[in-house]
Amino acid sequence: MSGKTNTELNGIWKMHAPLEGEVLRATNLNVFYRDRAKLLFKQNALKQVLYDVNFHIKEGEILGLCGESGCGKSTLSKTATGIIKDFTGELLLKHGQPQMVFQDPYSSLNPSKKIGWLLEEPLKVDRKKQWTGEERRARVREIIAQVELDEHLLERYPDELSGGQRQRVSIAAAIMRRTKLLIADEPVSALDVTIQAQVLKLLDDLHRNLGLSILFISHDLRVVYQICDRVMIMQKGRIVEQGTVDEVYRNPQQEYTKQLLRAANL
Amino acid sequence: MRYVFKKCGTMLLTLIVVSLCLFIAFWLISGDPATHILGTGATPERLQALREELGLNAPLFVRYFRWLKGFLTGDLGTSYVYSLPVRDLLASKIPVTFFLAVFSFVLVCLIGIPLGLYTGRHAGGRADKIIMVCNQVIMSIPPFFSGILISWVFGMILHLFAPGGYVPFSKSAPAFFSYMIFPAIAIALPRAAMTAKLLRGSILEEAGKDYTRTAYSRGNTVNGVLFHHVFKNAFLPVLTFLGMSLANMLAGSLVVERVFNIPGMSNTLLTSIGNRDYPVVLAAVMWIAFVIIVINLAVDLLYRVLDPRTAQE
Amino acid sequence: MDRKEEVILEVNHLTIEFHDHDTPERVVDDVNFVLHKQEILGIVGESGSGKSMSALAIAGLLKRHALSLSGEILFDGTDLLTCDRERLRSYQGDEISMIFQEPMTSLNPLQRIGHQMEECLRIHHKEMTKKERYDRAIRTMTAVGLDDAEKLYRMYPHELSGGMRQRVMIGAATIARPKILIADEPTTALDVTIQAQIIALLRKVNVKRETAILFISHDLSLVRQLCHKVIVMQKGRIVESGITEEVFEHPEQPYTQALIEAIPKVEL
Amino acid sequence: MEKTSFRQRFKTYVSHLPHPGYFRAGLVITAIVLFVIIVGIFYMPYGPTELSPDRLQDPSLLHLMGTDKMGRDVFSRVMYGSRVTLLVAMGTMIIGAGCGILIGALTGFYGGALDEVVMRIMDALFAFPNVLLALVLVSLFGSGTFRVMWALGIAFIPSFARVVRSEYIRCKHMDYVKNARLQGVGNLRVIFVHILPNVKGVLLSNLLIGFNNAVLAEAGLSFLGIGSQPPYASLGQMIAEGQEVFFRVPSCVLGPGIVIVLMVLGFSLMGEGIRTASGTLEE
Repeated sequence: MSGKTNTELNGIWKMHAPLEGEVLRATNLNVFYRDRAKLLFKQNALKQVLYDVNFHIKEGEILGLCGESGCGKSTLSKTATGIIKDFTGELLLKHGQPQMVFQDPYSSLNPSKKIGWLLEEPLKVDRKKQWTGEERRARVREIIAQVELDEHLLERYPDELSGGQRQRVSIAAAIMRRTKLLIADEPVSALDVTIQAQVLKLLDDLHRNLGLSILFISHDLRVVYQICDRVMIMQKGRIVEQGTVDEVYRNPQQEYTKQLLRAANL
Repeated sequence: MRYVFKKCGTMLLTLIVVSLCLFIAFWLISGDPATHILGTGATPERLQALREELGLNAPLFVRYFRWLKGFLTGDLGTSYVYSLPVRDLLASKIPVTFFLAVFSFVLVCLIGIPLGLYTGRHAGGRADKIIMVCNQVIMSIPPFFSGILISWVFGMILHLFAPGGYVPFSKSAPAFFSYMIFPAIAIALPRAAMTAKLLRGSILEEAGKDYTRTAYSRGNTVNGVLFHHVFKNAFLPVLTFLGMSLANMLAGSLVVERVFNIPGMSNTLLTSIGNRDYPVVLAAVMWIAFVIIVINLAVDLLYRVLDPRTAQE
Repeated sequence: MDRKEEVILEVNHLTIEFHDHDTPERVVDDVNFVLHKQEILGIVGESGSGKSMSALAIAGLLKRHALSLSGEILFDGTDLLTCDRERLRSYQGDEISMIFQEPMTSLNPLQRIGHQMEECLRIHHKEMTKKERYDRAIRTMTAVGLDDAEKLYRMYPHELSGGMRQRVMIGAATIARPKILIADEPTTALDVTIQAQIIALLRKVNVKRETAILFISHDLSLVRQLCHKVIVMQKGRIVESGITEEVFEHPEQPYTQALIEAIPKVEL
Repeated sequence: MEKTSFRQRFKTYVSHLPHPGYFRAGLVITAIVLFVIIVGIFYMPYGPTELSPDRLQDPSLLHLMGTDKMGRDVFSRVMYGSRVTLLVAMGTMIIGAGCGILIGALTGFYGGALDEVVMRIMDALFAFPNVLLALVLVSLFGSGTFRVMWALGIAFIPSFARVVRSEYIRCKHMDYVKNARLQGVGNLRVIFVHILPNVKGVLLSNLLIGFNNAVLAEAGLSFLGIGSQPPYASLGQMIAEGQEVFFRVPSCVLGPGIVIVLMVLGFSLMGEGIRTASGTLEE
């Protein structure tokens, strides 16, 4: 996947790019949704979902991305990870493939595999290093301790775990190969408040201890305030406002941001 | 409306593709028709002459279009065995099969839907359990076996009809009916059981959905929920099955026609396969394909009328 | 609160047990509370706290044969748990209505909006003519903030947005002017701005129609915005209850404190 | 965890099924049929083609299901014939499910133009009745037990391809598949290691239904005189031969007929037992 360019739309998605102090830089991203034509001969219809998106993530920072459903938050995350290839503009990543944590802990773990298998899988398919079985298991034990899970869970299937535990497993799988950039798409929205607080604390710890940079996507402005350094507000495919959390929350410039803050009773 | 046109277009396209496939397949397996007609002992000169006469020396595509043109104008070719036009051979058979299929279909609906409604409404009850076990047994009986049993019970014991006999509609309508009802039952029973089971399962699935709870929260009775809310939703998957059943039955029930000795399409098809009478087989299979595709189209359109969600692209 | 403290719903020792496993599982344990006329009562708790179960029990939507229910739910002098089906049905939709979390799936996909709006009237007010029902439906739809009601009347649920569907649900639930509206997480599936609109609508229904609302939610800040009184539930039991502001300002129980503590703090 | 015997685990497995009663009944019926078939491999009272002067006998201790019009022992022929039917049905399932999974998995996962074309063909084939399709194929291949198995196998491909495809379409949009791809798992590994195990539930119930349909189709074909050729026995063909003497010696037809019914019923009851229980409509 590395350095692959899309010939049709000329979007550049590049890993291991020479960036200074940033782990991701997106310039003039215009992202399209390809409406697959049913008939063979028809041209696929393109629908634009993101307009002129510019942003960057600094090394070791948590960047929040806020907006309502359908505003293009998830599209942006998929573009950043290289899943969506229909775009123009440039997306540079300093390190390797970013990993993701998804909202629904029920569908983000393969239900027919044990937790141990799921955690070993990223190591099995690692192209940079051939891991032996013993090394893999050692690494799994190390990570499982890092996300504060019990080792006996490795023998369980995902549906035997609680939502919070699953989300910890997802995070563990994501950092298995020491990724530097984590994209968390509404990681705590499906959890109870007390569990939510624990998972947020875990993310914050990992961020501090591993120097992890996180793109934190959420519709919940309170959560974003708590965990993020900077925040972007998105509306209908455009970033309408960005800045440090304090700036944006204290002194919102855009009407839409004010509306969101009001709705959240802030 | 545009949707209807589009669907019809797709249907025509499918028909052409299917006919081309069938034509090529039969061309591959049937070998040389001239040899079929004249037998293996014929002299090369005579064979060559006959090939010329039948137009077999033309390229495959030309022959396909010639055949297709004939097909569309009602000229289905000539039977090798009977030396009769295929159209005449099939013309008297298709109505019999058609009638048998429609009759069976009516029985399927009349038995299957009420049973499905009843077992779905009273799921878990004693009657439901008994009916469901009977359903399983009925679905396990091959139609030729049930056909023989029906002949035995109604023919030999109750003397309601003479097994193996048949009276054409033109001769006596009541007699024709009395000879059709038992094969129709043999065809309909397993499908009616399947319909009941499907409808029951579908009703119970819908019963677990949120809108059913909403319906109860408004003070509906169980019957109110069943008939005003659940039934239409639950019927949609059953509709697909019924459509497929009708298509299958119109294609002809091979074994039942054989058991009851009914001079329908399937019997002709079987005999022709046995005789390697390929023009007849080709025409019959083509007809079946046509029926299936038309029924599928009808089901699609009906589905669209019943479910407003499908109307939205 | 200075309005007349008339009790319209009284829940005494409500206990619900599941029996599908070897050991009975108690999901609601000895729950007691009263709902006053025109009051908004919030029930908060995390998943598995039994809040939704209690709500469904009051709405008469639990399958009586599948689980064991004990205690009493008194409405209008009748115990909803033991009264006959006919009696219970006469209240459902007419006096006690309910709306649910998922407006997407809670509406019948094959029926027109108008038809579903009118259902409570068709069931409980057979004396009304078709025209009267139609007029009432249009008026109710306008009242719950659905513009262009005549057009919406002929539409199907899938053609509406989530917020509009929830408005339809609220409209259909209140068309017969019930005394109690039970709202089970009605805004959880919606965006924040839509959420705020729905909360405002519920408040309007409460004030204008004098409908008491039982508001079930996991979202403490929403409950704080909307409810007059609040009940905190944990593992099937009520751990704390009282006037909303008092509970939030001075939570007495450790669990309540933990819950409030878990809300991300925003100090601006 | 404590080691428990297979028997014990199986018992708890069955008692936790949605409908343990159905499953047990099906298991017993299937066991009986299998027992008869397995015994038949090692011992048959008479040879399946062995003629005897005692023609058209009613059931007796010598001939459990009587004899047919040529004096052959019906019970021995049923033992032999049901073995053939079972093997053909199993072969059909292996061919149909194997090819169906492959086609369904690849078209469902990759999608695109190839998927459209292949699935159009599958749809058209699916609409044809199984027996008819197999019949046409038999007229292509020629008859004989093995060819019938291939014909039936091909006739069953569409039903598997369609379900597997729709499962793959559902699964490929799941977050765990996205996750696997982000981790750098190759497409083939995603298809066969990650997604395939999640299809097994649907596949199992389809295999049970398919097996039954295969038994019925094989019996239907041999009833029509296609399949294993006389003098070798097959159940459908025995019924066809017995039809003319049915009114004198019913056991000629009832014997093989009931074995077919039991074979199908056993599997369908087991399938019914595994199916997830649904609720009731009652309040």
